[in-house]
Amino acid sequence: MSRIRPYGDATDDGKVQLSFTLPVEWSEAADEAARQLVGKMGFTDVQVVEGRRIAKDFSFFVVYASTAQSIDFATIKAPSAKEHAMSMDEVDAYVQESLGRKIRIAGACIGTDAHTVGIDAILNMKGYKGDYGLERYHSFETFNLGSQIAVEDFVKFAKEHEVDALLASQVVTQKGSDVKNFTALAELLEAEGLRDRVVLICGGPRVTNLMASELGYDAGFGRGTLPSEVAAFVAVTLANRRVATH
Amino acid sequence: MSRIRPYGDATDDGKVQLSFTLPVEWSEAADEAARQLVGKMGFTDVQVVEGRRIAKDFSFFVVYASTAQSIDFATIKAPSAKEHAMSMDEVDAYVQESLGRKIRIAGACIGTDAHTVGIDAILNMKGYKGDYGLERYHSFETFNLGSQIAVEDFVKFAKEHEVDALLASQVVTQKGSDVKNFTALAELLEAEGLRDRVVLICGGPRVTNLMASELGYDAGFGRGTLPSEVAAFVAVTLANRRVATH
Amino acid sequence: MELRIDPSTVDRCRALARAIVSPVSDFIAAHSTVAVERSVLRLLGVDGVGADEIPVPNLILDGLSAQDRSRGVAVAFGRGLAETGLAPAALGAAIAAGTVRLADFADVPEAAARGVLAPFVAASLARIRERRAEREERLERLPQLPPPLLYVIVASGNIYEDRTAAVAAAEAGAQIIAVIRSTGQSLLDFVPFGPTTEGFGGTYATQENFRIMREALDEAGEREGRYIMLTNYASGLCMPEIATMAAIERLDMLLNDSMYGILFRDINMKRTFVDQHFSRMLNAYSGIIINTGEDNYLTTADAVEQAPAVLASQFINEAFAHRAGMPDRQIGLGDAYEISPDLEDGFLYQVAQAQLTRQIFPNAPLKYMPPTKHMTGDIFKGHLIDAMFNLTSVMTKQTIHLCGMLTEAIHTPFLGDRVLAIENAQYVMNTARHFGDEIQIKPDGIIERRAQGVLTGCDALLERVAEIGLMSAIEAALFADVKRPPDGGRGFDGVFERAPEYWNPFEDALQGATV
Amino acid sequence: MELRIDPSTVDRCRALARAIVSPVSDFIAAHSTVAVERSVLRLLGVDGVGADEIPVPNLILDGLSAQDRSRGVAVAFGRGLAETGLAPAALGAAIAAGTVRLADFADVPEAAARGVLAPFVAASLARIRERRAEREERLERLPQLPPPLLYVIVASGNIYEDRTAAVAAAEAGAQIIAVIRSTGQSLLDFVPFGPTTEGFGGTYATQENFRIMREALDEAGEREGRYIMLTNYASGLCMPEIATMAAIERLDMLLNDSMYGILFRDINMKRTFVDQHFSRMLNAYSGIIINTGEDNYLTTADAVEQAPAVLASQFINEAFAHRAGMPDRQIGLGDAYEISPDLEDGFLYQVAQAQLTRQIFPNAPLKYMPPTKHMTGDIFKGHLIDAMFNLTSVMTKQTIHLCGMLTEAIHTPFLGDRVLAIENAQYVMNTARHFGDEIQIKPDGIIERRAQGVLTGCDALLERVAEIGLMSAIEAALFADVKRPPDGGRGFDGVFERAPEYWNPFEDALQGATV
Ligand code: B12
Ligand code: B12
Ligand SMILES: Cc1ncc(COP(=O)(O)O)c(C=O)c1O
Ligand SMILES: Cc1ncc(COP(=O)(O)O)c(C=O)c1O
Repeated sequence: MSRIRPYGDATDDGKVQLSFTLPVEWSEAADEAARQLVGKMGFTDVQVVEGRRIAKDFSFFVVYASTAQSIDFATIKAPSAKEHAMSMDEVDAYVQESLGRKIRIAGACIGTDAHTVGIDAILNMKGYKGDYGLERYHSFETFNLGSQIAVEDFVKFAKEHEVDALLASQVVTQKGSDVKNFTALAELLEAEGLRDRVVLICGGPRVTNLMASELGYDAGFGRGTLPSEVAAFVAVTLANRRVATH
Repeated sequence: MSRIRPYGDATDDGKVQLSFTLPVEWSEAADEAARQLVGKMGFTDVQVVEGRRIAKDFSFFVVYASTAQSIDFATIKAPSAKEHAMSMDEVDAYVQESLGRKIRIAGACIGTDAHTVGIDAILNMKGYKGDYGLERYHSFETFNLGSQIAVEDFVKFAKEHEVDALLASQVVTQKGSDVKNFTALAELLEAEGLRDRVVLICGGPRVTNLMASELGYDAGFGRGTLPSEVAAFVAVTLANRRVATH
Repeated sequence: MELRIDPSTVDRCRALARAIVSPVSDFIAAHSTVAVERSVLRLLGVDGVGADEIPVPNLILDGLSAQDRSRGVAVAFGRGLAETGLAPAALGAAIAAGTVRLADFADVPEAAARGVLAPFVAASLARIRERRAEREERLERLPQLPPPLLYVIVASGNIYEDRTAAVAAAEAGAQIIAVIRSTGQSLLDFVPFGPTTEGFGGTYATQENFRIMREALDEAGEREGRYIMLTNYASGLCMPEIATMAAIERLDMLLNDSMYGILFRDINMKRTFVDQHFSRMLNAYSGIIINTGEDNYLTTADAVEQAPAVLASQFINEAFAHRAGMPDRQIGLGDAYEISPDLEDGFLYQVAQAQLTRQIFPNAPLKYMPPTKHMTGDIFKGHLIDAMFNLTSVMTKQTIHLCGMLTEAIHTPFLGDRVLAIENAQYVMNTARHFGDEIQIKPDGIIERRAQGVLTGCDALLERVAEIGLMSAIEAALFADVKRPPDGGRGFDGVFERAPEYWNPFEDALQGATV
Repeated sequence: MELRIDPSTVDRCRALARAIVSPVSDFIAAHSTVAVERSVLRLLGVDGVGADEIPVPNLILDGLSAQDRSRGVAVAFGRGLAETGLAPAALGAAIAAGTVRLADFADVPEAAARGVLAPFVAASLARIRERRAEREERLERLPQLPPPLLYVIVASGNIYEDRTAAVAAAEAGAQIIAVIRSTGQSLLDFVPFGPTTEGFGGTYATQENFRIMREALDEAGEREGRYIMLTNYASGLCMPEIATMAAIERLDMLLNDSMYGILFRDINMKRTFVDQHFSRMLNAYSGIIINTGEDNYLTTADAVEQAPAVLASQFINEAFAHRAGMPDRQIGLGDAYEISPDLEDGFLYQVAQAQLTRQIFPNAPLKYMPPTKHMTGDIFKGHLIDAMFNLTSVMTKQTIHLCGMLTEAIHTPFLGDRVLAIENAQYVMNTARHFGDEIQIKPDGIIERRAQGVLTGCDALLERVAEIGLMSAIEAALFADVKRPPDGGRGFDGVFERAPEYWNPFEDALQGATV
């Protein structure tokens, strides 16, 4: 049985916790409004366990309720970009064997995003959580462009330095700026005829591999990514493409 | 405009926080399942901000999403049982004036419920949060039957002691036991022909006045109730009924 | 971290508690109860249910004459064994089926009865020792993490869902699992039988439920490389029977308070005193750690005011436990974090109380209970109150740490709630691991003066109790503001005086037994 | 609670910082920047935007010849005033509209220029003093709650939603409201104009936004009976201009760090040094408390390792601030709770650092920043980390307390998040109000040794910096592992040497001014 539903304290009870603010002064009617609202969302057994005034014309609610919705887990497609698990040494050996040259890789925080800690964690020598960064690999030549890199500059750099793989990072997601920037990058690479010549990867705390593929990327890496996971993906993808050395 | 929708950081953004457990081993597919599930609940802009293994075959999720649902606040009917605000002295004076005798009131935790702290807070001399309990009122003669009182015994007591008002408490709500017990009490009073002769009140942390009226009670009191609120309601209701002294 | 408290006051309190317990012990020695006798039967191997789901031990006791009962069920039952040649389980079944009546064997000589019982008694005790050795072996092989030992409850009402929840909790880091009983089981004068799939607010304590859970936790323990302890509730009308079942199914702890049933469940005091004693003798022998219920004083009344009563109760529980032969390491005295979160410096009072208990009972595996009364539907705030509780626990080196649930005011815990609660404790206890060792309490400051005040108050209370005697003190509502008459309350009809020839083979064996 | 630290090491650090800052001050005295000059114009009353939304002060500066610029904009602008007879605002507008060119007035005698400016300068300073007096009057009448002062951010990108959020937060207990700037405003070499309804990750710092928010908070303050402080960000390419606007609109605090822009925004170091100085002179005069940005060292690198750098930066910020005439009570030195929640005893290290800062800067209104880096989507855990931060703050008597948001890793705060954050701080700080006073730190224990180690490390770092000079030290990546060349980075083209006849009427007036 692959249909699943939230589990509170019994199989299929569908229990979900919600919290939200409503722009009304608190009263018993506000509690009731919260209850009806959650009912309209399709939940049953709605319990407004907390409802209180938090400011003039604002009330806060905590609600527990049951959902009748379920998901057939067997139908979920979310291919992982992290399946090619290899250690640094293994990646180095693999690249030596399969490509016989260094992979040129460039990373940047694109658009106006200045959150470099994430992409640095992947690229810098030091790495992340004890997993060394790509700079430490013998098999990579890395270029870390840093923060707030315009998509145009990133593509220009890729062209000039004949990079094999592009790593674009987006941490700020407000108003969909991440999707906008990622899309712009993919489209510009396409327009420049470069798209098929590079491995195109995006990353950031809200990125998923699925979202990446929907945006036309080869892979996407989310929260908690380790450098070696990225290294392995790039190496395997390039080897599979058996791209001739430029 | 009385249509309201959850408020995150902008009017009508509809932002809601959810959390739940799914009975699957964590994987990127589990995150995706959570995302799709919340989508099926009718939310948009679904962000699975946390998804992780919490045990074998169980994953926990925190999600933020937007709901398109709204509520017309003007249509919400939730009459309060707490509107007759009076102090203890005012109640005593009011009862003296309007009824000219003591009101006989009996309270109990009905069914198997043993949570007496709530009903004690209403009845005991000491009261709750600095508001004296009904035992301290000159205008009430109170009987606190205590815990785990069978509905039959409660009704029998009411009959024998000719009480004017019954206060039933339910704190345990699992498997709807509160609704079951409240209903049983109301029905038995009806069957015994007593229903119209008493003020029938229920209370407990999950009780609302609306729910009480749906169950055929005169009023329901929820979390944070003060004794004086109950006293005022009973006094005013009895006065309005102008019930002749038995 | 150390409070300066007056050791002579502590000594005096301990002596007063001994003096308080002493006359009650004389009473205990002269009485037995139906529950004690039923547990003798269970120890012998009698189990199962008869018509109307009535447990066989109850059917047998109900069938005894008052006179037979006053001599202890062992002799009457032994006569039946001797006469029928059946094993205890089979004899029990036969009695339940109505095919055999113990009254028919009145003529069998007592010596024969005693003789036939001896090997069953020995085997029963050997079995308990075996379970105990098994625990010790496992603990050796699968050591627990250092205390505070994280303790969580499961309470779905369905033992199979409870099992799922328990195994998940163990994996998340729980070291002790408690299966909460179904509402009001303590008031049942029998122990339900078989696996439970529909309880209210909990799952019945039955031997089968114990077994199912023990098995699951043993497996989980092997997987995690840590022994996972299992606990349940004894206090109530069936204390000795549950102690028996727990010994047999290798539970590791039991809620067992010498006065909980009296004060909080209106169980007759004589019944409780007799029952708690025999149940604790069994607990002592089976290596089970008891958990006392001082938290109840705090949930039903003001926590700041009740502090001296909590300490007094701890002294009394300790004295009763010592009387039953329990070593300090098995006496899990209770306390709870129940001071209002709105009180300025409430945290300081909590630290004072927790540290005071720690210093007064240095060898007891203290059981620290989480905030419950002041928890509300605001799960976010609740999670924080739990965090301050967790901090207090690690600072004051509590032993058994019941993890507070952010949903305490809402429902019995969801699987996810339990994990969040465990993670709360793990985070706080790790980030502040040695904080308690790295600070000193200001002499004569708020914390120290509070602790001293509680001790003084306890001393005064115990003195009054000693003066008028424990039973009268309870009658005078000196504990928890609750008034209980000596012959009132539930289960009084199950208490009886021992005849001069009264015999309880297990009591004899356990008396003075050292393991 | 008191750490034993070596006072002579503290003294040496302070002396080293003074020595480090001294040559930089000489550099500052010999230079000005476009931002300083633009703020002179703003102080005179020039405001508004011209074509392409370019602010009038920028248009004027852009129109100056290099020579005119090197003499300070005041003279050229004064000439225009003298010649046209217009008020500064009108002259600015005319220049923006292209109807007047300052270059045309080169012949007006300098004395005339100076003369015509004098009353405007006096009026401008009087206005600032007025706003300052107004603040003092209000604070007197509407006293704040005692510290830690709860500080929350609003950052919706829409000043009107921000206003709603700020008023709600004030009612919930916030004492200070910060309006976070739109992404990367620090890199803009101009200050945007007018109310913002669409920012990214924040709302532009504009004078109109300041005004809207000040008005709303004044109203809220009257309602609550507590003055509500308003703060924004100065550091960046427009430090002095924002300091000007803040003075005029009666902001109460400003983020103003002497090195933040250099290290964390790649702003040219010379630009930053000059800008921070003039901006701080203005801050000093307007009674604005500055908040320094040491938290940034901790979010971008390992917090345990960076501790000495944080302390060193605090000493340097203090020395620069003193140079600008700031009294200690206006120097809100920064620190943050950024040690990994997974580190055993991490809480002890945090307490050590916070208490160390408190003791070394006893009169500074310390600004304590919440955990951000280790916050994740697990809002439940995040809320707990914030609680431990809140506890540390109240224990070590921090002054300005930025409330951590449980949704830190997710979005700029929702209205409800902010209330939960405030309630977290209120609960923890109340329940543990006097805990810090009631404990002592174990001599030579983990906490004390950590604090001593940080101080020693800081001493060593400052010594190296003093040796090679601050600019070379930054070039050598001694701070935050970030390497910045003296002539690199943004805004370098806006730095220029002062001509011998350079004149800044406000600088002259502020120098040595005491309020
Ligand atoms: C540190 C920090 C900063 C620092 C950044 C310093 C720096 N040099 O990076 C400073 C203080 C400068 C800063 C500024 C701002 N910040 Co900021 N910041 C953070 C913070 C606290 C931590 C981010 C971080 O370093 N995480 C640690 C790293 C290791 O994790 P990570 O980025 O997820 O990276 C991992 C993976 O995602 C992945 N990954 C990431 N990128 C890539 C790329 C590739 C190709 C691959 C393969 C993998 C990969 O691998 C990494 C390792 O596993 C977050 C809150 C939080 N706790 O997340 C807010 C946060 C990200 N910031 C935020 C905001 C709004 C801002 C500002 C806009 C505020 C303002 N108005 O000034 C500015 C804008 C700066 C800008 N122009 O972008 C918001 C974003 C809201 C949103 N969802 O849109 C957050 C969430 C805080 C909040 N709640 O408001 N910030
Ligand atoms: C204290 C307590 C106990 C004490 C009760 C002592 C006593 N003498 O009352 C003890 C330890 C005995 C206990 C036992 C159990 N408890 Co209990 N207990 C609580 C606890 C911690 C506090 C309840 C309380 O006293 N609140 C304070 C009072 C003042 O608030 P109140 O009841 O809401 O009353 C106010 C209003 O609601 C109103 N009101 C209440 N009644 C009435 C009636 C009228 C007429 C009116 C007008 C107003 C009114 O006025 C009061 C003042 O404002 C709650 C958790 C929590 N924090 O809420 C769990 C809780 C209620 N218990 C629970 C459970 C499951 C049990 C047990 C079943 C556990 C078990 N398996 O053994 C047993 C069952 C006992 C039984 N047979 O009912 C669950 C209930 C789950 C559910 N929603 O169904 C809770 C929520 C804990 C949990 N998360 O699991 N419990
Ligand atoms: C010591 C003790 N025993 C038993 C129980 C529970 O038993 P019951 O709820 O079945 O009375 C408690 C509950 O708090 C307790 O503290
Ligand atoms: C001292 C200081 N100034 C300014 C800022 C923010 O300015 P911006 O994000 O616009 O660079 C920060 C942010 O952390 C800071 O610490």
